[in-house]
Amino acid sequence: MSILIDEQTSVLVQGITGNQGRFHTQQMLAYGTNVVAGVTPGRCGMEVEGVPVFDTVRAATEEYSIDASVLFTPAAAVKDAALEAMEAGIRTLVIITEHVPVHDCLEIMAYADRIGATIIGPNTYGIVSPGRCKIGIAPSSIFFPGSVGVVARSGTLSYEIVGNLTASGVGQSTVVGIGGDRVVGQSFVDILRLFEADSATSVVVLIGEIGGSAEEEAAPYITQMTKPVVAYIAGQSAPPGKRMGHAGAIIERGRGTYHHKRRALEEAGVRVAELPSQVTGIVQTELSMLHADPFYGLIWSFSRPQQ
Amino acid sequence: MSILIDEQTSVLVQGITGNQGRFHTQQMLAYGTNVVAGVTPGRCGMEVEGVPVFDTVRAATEEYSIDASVLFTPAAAVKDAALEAMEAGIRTLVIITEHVPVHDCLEIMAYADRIGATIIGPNTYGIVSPGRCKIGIAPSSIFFPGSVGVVARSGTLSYEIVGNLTASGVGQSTVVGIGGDRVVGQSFVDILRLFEADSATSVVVLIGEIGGSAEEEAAPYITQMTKPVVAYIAGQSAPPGKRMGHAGAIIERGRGTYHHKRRALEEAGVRVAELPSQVTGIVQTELSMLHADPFYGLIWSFSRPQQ
Amino acid sequence: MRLFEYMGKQLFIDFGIRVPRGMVCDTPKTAAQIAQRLGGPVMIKAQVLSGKRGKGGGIRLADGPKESKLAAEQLLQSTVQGFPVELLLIEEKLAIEQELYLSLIVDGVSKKPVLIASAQGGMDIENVPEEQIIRQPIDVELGLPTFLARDIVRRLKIVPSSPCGKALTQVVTALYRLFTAIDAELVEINPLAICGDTVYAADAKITVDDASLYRHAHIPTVSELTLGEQEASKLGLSYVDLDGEIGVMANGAGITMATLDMITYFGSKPANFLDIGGGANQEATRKGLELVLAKQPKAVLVNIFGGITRCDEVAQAIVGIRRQYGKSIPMVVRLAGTNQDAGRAILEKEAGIEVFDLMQTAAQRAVELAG
Amino acid sequence: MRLFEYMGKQLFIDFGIRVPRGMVCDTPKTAAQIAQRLGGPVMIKAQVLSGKRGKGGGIRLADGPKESKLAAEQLLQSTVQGFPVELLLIEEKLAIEQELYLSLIVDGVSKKPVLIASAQGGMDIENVPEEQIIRQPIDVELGLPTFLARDIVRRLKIVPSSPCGKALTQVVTALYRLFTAIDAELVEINPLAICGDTVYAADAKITVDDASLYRHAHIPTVSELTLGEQEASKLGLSYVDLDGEIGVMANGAGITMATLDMITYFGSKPANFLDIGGGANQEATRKGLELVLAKQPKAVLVNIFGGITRCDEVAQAIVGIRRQYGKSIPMVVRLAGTNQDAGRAILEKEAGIEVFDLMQTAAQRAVELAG
Repeated sequence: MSILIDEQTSVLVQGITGNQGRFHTQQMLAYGTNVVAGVTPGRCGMEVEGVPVFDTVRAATEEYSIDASVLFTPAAAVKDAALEAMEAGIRTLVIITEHVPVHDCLEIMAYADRIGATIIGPNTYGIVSPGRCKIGIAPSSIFFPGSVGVVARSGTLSYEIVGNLTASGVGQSTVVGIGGDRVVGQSFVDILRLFEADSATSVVVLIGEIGGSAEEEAAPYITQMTKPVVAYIAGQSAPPGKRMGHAGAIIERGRGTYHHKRRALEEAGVRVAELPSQVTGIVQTELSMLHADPFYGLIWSFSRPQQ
Repeated sequence: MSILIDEQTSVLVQGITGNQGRFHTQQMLAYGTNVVAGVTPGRCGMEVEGVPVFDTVRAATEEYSIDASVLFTPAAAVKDAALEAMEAGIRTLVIITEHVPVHDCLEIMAYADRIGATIIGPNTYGIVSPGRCKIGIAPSSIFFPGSVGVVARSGTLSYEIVGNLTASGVGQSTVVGIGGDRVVGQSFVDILRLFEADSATSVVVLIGEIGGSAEEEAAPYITQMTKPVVAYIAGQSAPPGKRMGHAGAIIERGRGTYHHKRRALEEAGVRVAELPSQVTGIVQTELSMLHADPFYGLIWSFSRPQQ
Repeated sequence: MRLFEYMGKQLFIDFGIRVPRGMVCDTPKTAAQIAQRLGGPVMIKAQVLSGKRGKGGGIRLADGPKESKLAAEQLLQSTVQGFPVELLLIEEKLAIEQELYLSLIVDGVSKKPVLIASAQGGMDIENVPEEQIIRQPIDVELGLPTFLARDIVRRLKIVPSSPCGKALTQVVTALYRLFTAIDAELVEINPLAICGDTVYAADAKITVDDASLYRHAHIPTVSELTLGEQEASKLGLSYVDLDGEIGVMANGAGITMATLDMITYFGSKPANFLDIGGGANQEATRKGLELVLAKQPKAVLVNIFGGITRCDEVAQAIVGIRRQYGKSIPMVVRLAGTNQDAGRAILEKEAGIEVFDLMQTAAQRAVELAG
Repeated sequence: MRLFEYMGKQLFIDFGIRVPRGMVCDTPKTAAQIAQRLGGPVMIKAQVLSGKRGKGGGIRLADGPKESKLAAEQLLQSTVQGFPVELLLIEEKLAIEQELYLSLIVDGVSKKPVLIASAQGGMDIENVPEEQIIRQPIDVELGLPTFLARDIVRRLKIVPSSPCGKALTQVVTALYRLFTAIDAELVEINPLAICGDTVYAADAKITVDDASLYRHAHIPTVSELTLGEQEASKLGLSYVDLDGEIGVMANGAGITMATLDMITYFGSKPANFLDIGGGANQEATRKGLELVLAKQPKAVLVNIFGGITRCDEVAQAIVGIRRQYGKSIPMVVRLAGTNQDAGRAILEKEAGIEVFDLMQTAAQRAVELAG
């Protein structure tokens, strides 16, 4: 089991004929992802790695049943492409593109909310369900199947921590990058909710960073979770008010500081690692406690006692 | 029982301080309608017939729980006023105003569909549940409580036919004017569905007219109804292509002709009166047949055999 | 309000939709000058609001100024489907490779704009087989984004990324912008002409929502009303000329139609009708009644169900008219609703006019008197 | 991208929001001339991007041309919160009766624009009690219609139909139009000044979304970057100057921050950092590394987790730099991910640089070397 995607998920690649689209289509196919079609306006009739290319999303959905679309579309065309995918009936979108104008994101998210679509990103590496399906650009080699769910804002920091987990023999159920922009489709809470309900996930790793309030918003929900959550928050020593490349990492108004986030999460029963390299150890402890906990799996309706 | 409104319905009047708003507020109150508040920007603090006036709908909803709003707002301001009522949480709107630009109606209806609001009108006399509640501008004296549901596009023709029914001792459960414009909130089908489910309604009168295809759209649903439907369609002798005051009465493309509508309804088992004055007699026949029909009320899931 | 072709084409230009080069004129001489300037063969198109202009002989092909002058002369003296030709549009003749159909209308059933397109244009869209017509409802909160336009082009079997496909995509999005910007009930391009990589709107049919005209001062006014209809319109009433014997006045479109139906049912025909709607005052009602009488009908039937309209005011108007015009035209009046007793009293006492309670008996009486 | 006050006010004017009469200048002499022309007392406002300009002494009141010249002279020689003053806005002094606060921001939590308003403006909005702040999320499919603006005015305890209330309603709708038209992340008016029946935007704070700048050629460019940051930006990289001992290069914002955190955790401080993001090529990486070295740090820590970024390209860039700059500054490199073995081979063989597998050991080594 996994969240959001699995080996059945049929995937469309929007912007499949660009450099990135082409390379990662090949990578996704190699990982076993069920990529069924691609779209690039004007490239109908082409094939990329054996995948047929269409002019429009509707042309693709007329021929294939499509569950999810991954967008490598240039930033200026992402709004149109995302609305196109949703209007054609696709209900899971992974938007890899960075630098999408934020007002375009607001419109994408409003439409997604209205019709009930799930948007991952923009500015994300995507979703990986190790051994089953990979949608996006994450390096395949670092993942390994297991029971740890990972949700993160940052890409390379995810790779770092997931790489550590795998190196220590701790596999993952699903790894989700919600995206590094200020406005993204899924919050930490949205993904935590899915992990809580996923029978294959036993511990969740939340990789946050300073700026915004996504981590603080997650805290109240975590108190209701039955599964342990381990966190790392980047930016403890970042200079306040300096641009960090991510718009979300600009510290605003006291909220969003490292200490504010850390306190909120710890009060919700989360064990917060000081360094990324400590995450694996804490997860291993949690895993071993789970197996020693005689009530685990029985008392779903009670919140987990704080450690 | 009745559809859409009853004596509990708390009503807001938008545009309450205009001539029409003021007069019909008084008429509605006299009928027993629970008019709780009014809105006219700039008239906060006033009272109309003892009803307090507010500057905005939210100001009214902060003080009163409001179920329905009736709009006497000038045509150019209807879109803003209707969206205001819906945004403030009101879920039934009766738009009396005529000559509302049709693109404004499209926007109103799109928003209503999105949030699940019911719009009656524009260009309607409103809704009357005889003896319980009246929202709109229909002359109170012609209505009488009973078991006939009436749904119509035209106002005076409704008065004519309802007046005849009442004069012959045939009362009404609810009378609904869906409005005379091309784009209105409720179709005949929407209202027929409510009458079908309403335990107080035993026969339904549908008052149609040439133009558009609202009557034809209703026919397939009527075949599924357990309750008899009697219809009159105005415009049998109207000159084709001439403007009849209602935009909806312009005959378009063969569809929408008298004979097309009549055939569609008759094939669905509807008895269609030649003249408005014949409606009452047919309704009386249907009512007497219902009481003689030993299966009536028992076989809801079967469609009524054609007469 | 329907717009003439040349007005529609001006709006197309404003919104970036290409149209053939051309100019309007109202004399054969100018027609020749325009043809000279355009060079080559030209189309001479009568500017009338008839739907079947081509079949009605309103469009001519002319080769050069001389032929143009002749064709213009003939057209300007003719009528097309009953409409006198007063203005001509002289246009370059296009080398058309394919004719498409494209329109946007307001659809009351779906409560949405609907785009209609077909790869078979140039003829009546009613005659195109249903399966070759694309109907795309538009979500007004989403509008008509590029992706949707592109997909419509694809469904028209034209490659969206070809030069012609790109031009078409732009026409589709531009047409929706125009449609919303001018509050149109209908914008129609038929044919939408493909000439190499370029796409031209070879015709323009636009209907603007009358109720929205107050916010479109820049759109020229086009009236299709007869003089009597125009006069009624100024009074806020609807008047329509017909060709039977009985003049009709009633209040509300539905009851007005029902009144006409009754007259027909009992064997006569309406001469005209006046719908005074809801709440017309005494003065407007009197003036409206003058329009009904001006047609010299054999009888007049007044049918009022008073809601907002007050029967006593209607009665006063009738009394005024009767004083002015005498008894030459018999009047049958039916009054019901608001102040009906006061109205009846006025009419019976002051003008000796019999007042009926029921619409049917009144209609029967009017048919009798006209017979 | 943040805009200067005078730029924001120009946009306000374009969208129909009133601002005080005024002009910008960069010499005391022109300041005096402007004051002369405005007449009466004037405000002299340093055009700097600091948030706390008033408290930082960047705003002066002057009574007439002579005082204005003096104040301008002083301001043009000063810095406000560290920003040198290069430009002044000279404005009429308003007779303000009430100061409001009004802004629109993009909110990541609700994924909507949020309007923030308060009857208590003129001070930091953070210090206004929570219950006196109006927060209104905006449905982007609905926008900010007049009714919503009117209700916000009412909640500010101003009668929406009063002249001042009507002016305010217009400001609210205009501000939303501006907000969407220029792709703003923030538009803020503080104070929004009520002077009789008129409402003035007495200040303007606007941040435009950097990602949208490609479609706003008319918006002037404002750079807040240091020279080094500008140079990195041209290369598509992010560089930030700090004041510690260790230069940092990493790829991705999260891992960059984590690298700084590690350096701090082990007792040192970063001198600067360069985030090469995903997919920077060898040339850009080499130039970015020059920026890191230009600060003369005591050591450099390179931390790469290759995904799109290829470790061998990074290694080549480091080798190039090492050839150019010699061994004066010790470099510690951690490579993982795509082509990590090739990268390690290049560094160890060609430049004798030790390569670490783990971020933590690399960071510890860098702190050691800088200590």
